[in-house]
Amino acid sequence: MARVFIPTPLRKLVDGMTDVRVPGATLKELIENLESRYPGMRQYLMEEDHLVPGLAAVVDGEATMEGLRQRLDDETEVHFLPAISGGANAEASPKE
Amino acid sequence: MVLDEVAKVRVSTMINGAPMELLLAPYQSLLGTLRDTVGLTGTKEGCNDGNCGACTVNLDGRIVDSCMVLGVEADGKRVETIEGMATPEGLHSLQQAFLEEAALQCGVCTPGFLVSAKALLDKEPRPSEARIRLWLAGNLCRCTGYDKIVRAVQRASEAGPERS
Amino acid sequence: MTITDKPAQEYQVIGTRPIRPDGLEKVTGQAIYGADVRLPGMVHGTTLRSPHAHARIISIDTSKATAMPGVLAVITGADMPVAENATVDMGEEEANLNYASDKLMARSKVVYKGHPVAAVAAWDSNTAQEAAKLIEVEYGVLKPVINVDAALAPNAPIVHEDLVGDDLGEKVRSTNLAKHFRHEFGDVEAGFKASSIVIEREFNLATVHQGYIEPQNATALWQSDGRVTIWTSTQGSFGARRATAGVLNMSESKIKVVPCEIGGGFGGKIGIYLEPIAALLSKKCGRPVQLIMDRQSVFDATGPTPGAKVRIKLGADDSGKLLAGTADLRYEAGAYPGSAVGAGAMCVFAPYRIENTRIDGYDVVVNKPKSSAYRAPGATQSSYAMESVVDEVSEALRMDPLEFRLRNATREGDRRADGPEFQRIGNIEVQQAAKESPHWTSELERDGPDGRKRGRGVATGFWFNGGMRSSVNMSVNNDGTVSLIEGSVDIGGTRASISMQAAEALGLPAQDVRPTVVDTESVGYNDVTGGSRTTNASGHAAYNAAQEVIAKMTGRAALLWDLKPEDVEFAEGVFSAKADPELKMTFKEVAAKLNETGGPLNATGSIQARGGAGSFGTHIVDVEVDPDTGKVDIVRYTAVQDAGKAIHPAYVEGQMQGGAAQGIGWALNEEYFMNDQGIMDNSTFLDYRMPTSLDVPMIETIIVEVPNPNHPFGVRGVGETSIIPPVPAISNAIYDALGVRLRQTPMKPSRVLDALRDKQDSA
Amino acid sequence: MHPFRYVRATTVDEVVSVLSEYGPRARCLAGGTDILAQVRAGGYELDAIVDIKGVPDVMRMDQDGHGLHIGAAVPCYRLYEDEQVCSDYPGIIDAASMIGGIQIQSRASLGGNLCNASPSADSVAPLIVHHTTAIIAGPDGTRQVPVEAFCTSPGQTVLERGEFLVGFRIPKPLAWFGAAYQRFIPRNEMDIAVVGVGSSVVLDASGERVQSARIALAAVGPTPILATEAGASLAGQEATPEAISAAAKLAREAASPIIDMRGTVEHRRHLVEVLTVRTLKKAVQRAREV
Repeated sequence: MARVFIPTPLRKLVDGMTDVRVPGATLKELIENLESRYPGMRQYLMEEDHLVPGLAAVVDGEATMEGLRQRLDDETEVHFLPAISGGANAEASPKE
Repeated sequence: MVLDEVAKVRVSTMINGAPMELLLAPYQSLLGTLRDTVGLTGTKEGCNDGNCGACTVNLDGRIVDSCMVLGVEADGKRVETIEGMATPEGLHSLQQAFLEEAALQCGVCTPGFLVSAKALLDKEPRPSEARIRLWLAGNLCRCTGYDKIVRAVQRASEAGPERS
Repeated sequence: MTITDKPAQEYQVIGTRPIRPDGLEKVTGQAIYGADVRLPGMVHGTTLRSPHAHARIISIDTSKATAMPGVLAVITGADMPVAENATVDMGEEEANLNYASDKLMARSKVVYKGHPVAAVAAWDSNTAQEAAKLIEVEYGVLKPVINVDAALAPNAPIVHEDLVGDDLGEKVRSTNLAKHFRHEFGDVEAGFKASSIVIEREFNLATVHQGYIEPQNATALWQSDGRVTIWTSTQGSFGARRATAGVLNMSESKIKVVPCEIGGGFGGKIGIYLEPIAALLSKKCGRPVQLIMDRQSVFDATGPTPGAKVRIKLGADDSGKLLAGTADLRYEAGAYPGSAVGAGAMCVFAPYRIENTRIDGYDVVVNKPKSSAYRAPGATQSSYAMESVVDEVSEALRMDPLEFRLRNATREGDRRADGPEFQRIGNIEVQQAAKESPHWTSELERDGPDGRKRGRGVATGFWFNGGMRSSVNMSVNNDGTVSLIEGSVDIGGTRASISMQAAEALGLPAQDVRPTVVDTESVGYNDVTGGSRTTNASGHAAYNAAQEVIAKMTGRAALLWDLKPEDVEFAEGVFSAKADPELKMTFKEVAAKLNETGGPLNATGSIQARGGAGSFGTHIVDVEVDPDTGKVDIVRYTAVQDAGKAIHPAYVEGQMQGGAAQGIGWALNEEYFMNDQGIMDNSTFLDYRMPTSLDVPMIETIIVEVPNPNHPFGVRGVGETSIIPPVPAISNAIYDALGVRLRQTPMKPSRVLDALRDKQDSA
Repeated sequence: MHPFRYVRATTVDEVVSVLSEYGPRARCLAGGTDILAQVRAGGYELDAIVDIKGVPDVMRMDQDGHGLHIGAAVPCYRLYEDEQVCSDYPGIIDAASMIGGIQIQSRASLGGNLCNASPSADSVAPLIVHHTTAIIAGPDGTRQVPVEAFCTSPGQTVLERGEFLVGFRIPKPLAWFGAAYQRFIPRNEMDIAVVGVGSSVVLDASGERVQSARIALAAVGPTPILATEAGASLAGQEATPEAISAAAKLAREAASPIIDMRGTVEHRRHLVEVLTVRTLKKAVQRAREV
């Protein structure tokens, strides 16, 4: 099961834990599983079929370029972090 | 006054050794003249108000910001630009030194620096570091921190024919 | 100086300093930058920009401009297509196209001074500019908000009525707060309680600009079949294509972006400003249209780096161990959401192991130009505060500041305060190298001439190395040279660093690999040149292509010798038969036989690269301060940085020196001097005051090489880290010289004098 | 840029005639370093520009027994490349070699600097302390105005319709004369003075006592300021640090600075005092060297 670090504002949904173990072969499955265990989580992480704007999923230290399709394995560590340059501009490249 | 009412002015000038007859709008800068009328785009525009030196050319033996000179003022004068710096025999020693010292990154300020530095070395073949920095203070570079530019000018000065 | 943590591998090309492939064109004036593009029938455009920072557009009348002789087309916000889909997937993040479009050309409201409201194309640029003056715009002027405090105050004017803010996951309306996020680990209150020293300070930073010498430009040709070609100065041709397509609401495949030589970017040329406007003008007048920004518009209306207010609190015990830290980062996004505060939060504590941390980040909309990336975006702001407080804590503990940093330094396996674990990093190696450097170990003469005082300061910074997507094509010429086709725009020398990696892999001399940067239809997808990723990722793509070339060439050699490919090996540029060492051919010899052994030989390298673990840098600076005038001069400077592996050391040094010089400007003089109407008063190079050659000394460099395990040659990106340490290092040096701490940038002479006066008054 | 006509004048009368015809919509072009930037930035519109560099009088630079004549359009470099001018007029040389960078100094002139009438002009304060007279030509012939009376407010001068500045007359320095100009800028070059101070002294034959002194200030009022009381305070005094310091305090009183992007009121007042001390010391030192 992947180890998921919960963004600080959402920790209230997981009894204040910083991280939880959740199964999921893909990021999408992982978020669905998070939602079923901790209802209310999904809306902060995904919209329709993509991550919410301005959010980056960092998988094993690397911001994923594959979005919700990102494959995960048991050793994977997932973080949800603010995208580097924020989310609402068309220049859109996350890093300088 | 609409544009048509201002008569263009006939200008005879010498650019990089080539005599030219130009018909110029009086308000056109020498920079605009070189880039748009003559087609020599090696001289760059960085600020258009005389504060970056990217448009430096040599006018009758003195370096000037060509954005701060009218094209019509070149009448009867010699203009030398970056395009006139190398000869069929090869690069000027400063050009070679800039390459060898990695004295350029984006390169947009480079023509101005080379034209400025050449005027310095023509006048003072072995300038001190302080003198080089003072002479080049009218040329802004945002990429290099000037270190390698100063070293390149030093290298070219030492490599010059006046060395011995 | 280069310090390697293990014996240098035997490289033939990597680590040497060949002349860059694009150098000749740049020293002779032949290189074609965006503004140098000349097309048959090309006409010239200009934009009309708002004189107000915040106003409703009541009406625009373009009739007089349209009627002016020589005018070919006039457009306003009404001509901008309405985006069908408001957001577009940009890979790692998404873009709000309505904001993106609105930023380029206002429709109903201007939200920053210099906001375009109309554009004109005419036979020549002077006619276009005169025509633009004839456009009549009626504004209903609104009160602007120009800093985070004003923007977050109760009853503040609201920049975007439709903005829905995100305050720790809760939606908020009628706000200028675009986002408030938090990272928290451990128990900071307990950490501070256990600390024997706790210091909390607040810092303010003015907005500053990248200051690239070449203004933005775009030349567009809208053809009758609906295809558009755009020549422009951009850090990412594919990103510019996608953004332009999004704003114009058309398919990307209809747009070709030709990246010209780029006269500096530093992050400021990732976004688009003129491309869609040039395209729409071209569509309207049926000719190629060129737009070139003037310098004032570059300052007023392109993306500077955010002004910010930063609060840091640190606690440490008597042994010098950091126990707790909090950071409150409030960054100005500019006129639309999306500052670099996220990255500021990721970097602020990165050099330090601290068990108990809390970071609050605020992205705040104000009536200034939309901020964009500037070299390690967001990190300089937060690190200025952090590194200054670290200096204070180490002083209070009577510890050498580098010793204190080493005592608390992060290493592989430690977590950043935003969560992810560090891979192999060179933090300790860099700080150790700084500590042992000729500069740090030298004695500082504390008294300068004429009563001037000297001081020494040090600071450390961290920035990421991007991976992301890159593609190259490679073809072998029959003389044994290799053409390398790249899609990564070259700003600071990446044609050199990428082609050298290809040459190393192929066993060829550097000059035998000839790189060319091409347009978006001539090579596979490439992400932006930025994020310190290009030498890493595009270099890795070139390495991969080289492996394919070698495999194919091995097959050709095998064919010539009537052997199986697996019976042929390749080393150092020579193919040889495993069974018969006498049977060998050089790369050149095999290349000469290509057309007899199956024809042309091409390869591609495409990669979604992993990043490096990031690059640490430590800078040491000696300042000399005139206590009578407050003027600070930099008299000695050393930059130490981990490059993983320096491909072309001269250009690695160049990145370190250039970043240091930009940081010196940021520290001492550069600022957006805004009046209370939100107008920048100093929008010229004269009054913006970037460093000249007389304002910086020679900048000593120490390259540390701790290889990046994700890259075949160990490369780490080096482009950005160097701008982070200068601001705090200079602040710390001023303190060392005068005994006053400056907590606001720029640390200009009047502020230095004010601080001295305050110190005297309180004494 | 609003289109303008270009007239290349070769005589004073020609210049006067064009300026009379166009009035404020025509200006003289010397080095162009201010006028072209201002026209381009939309500061004002012109219908004609008169290039005066073909007029021999405005390009002269010659000395006689009475002093130096500098044409209004003589570029800065001609001053600092002339050894005699350098040794006789050090305050003016200080300014000529710090205006802009080398490129600007190839074109910029003292005349242009004065006619631009910016309070921060570097060459005006030293011209004042060198007792310089401006020579003006106009429809009614020529007239002379002391440089300290030339500027009337920012961008405004005593020039009437049809008039232009032909050049300067600078008296030959007396024995034991010394002058200096310094400015404060945040960078080391390519900047506009936050404050500038020019000082000159005439010492008695002992080289110890000040016979007379002049102090002029830049960038601390609507026009360059001749700090009369500050200069007068030194007359008859020995050139001691105390006397210099007292004069500097009076100079500070004479300043009426504003706050803008280049400096604050308090910083500027403070700098007037600092630079007055420094330039007076330098002027005294130079007076003793001659």
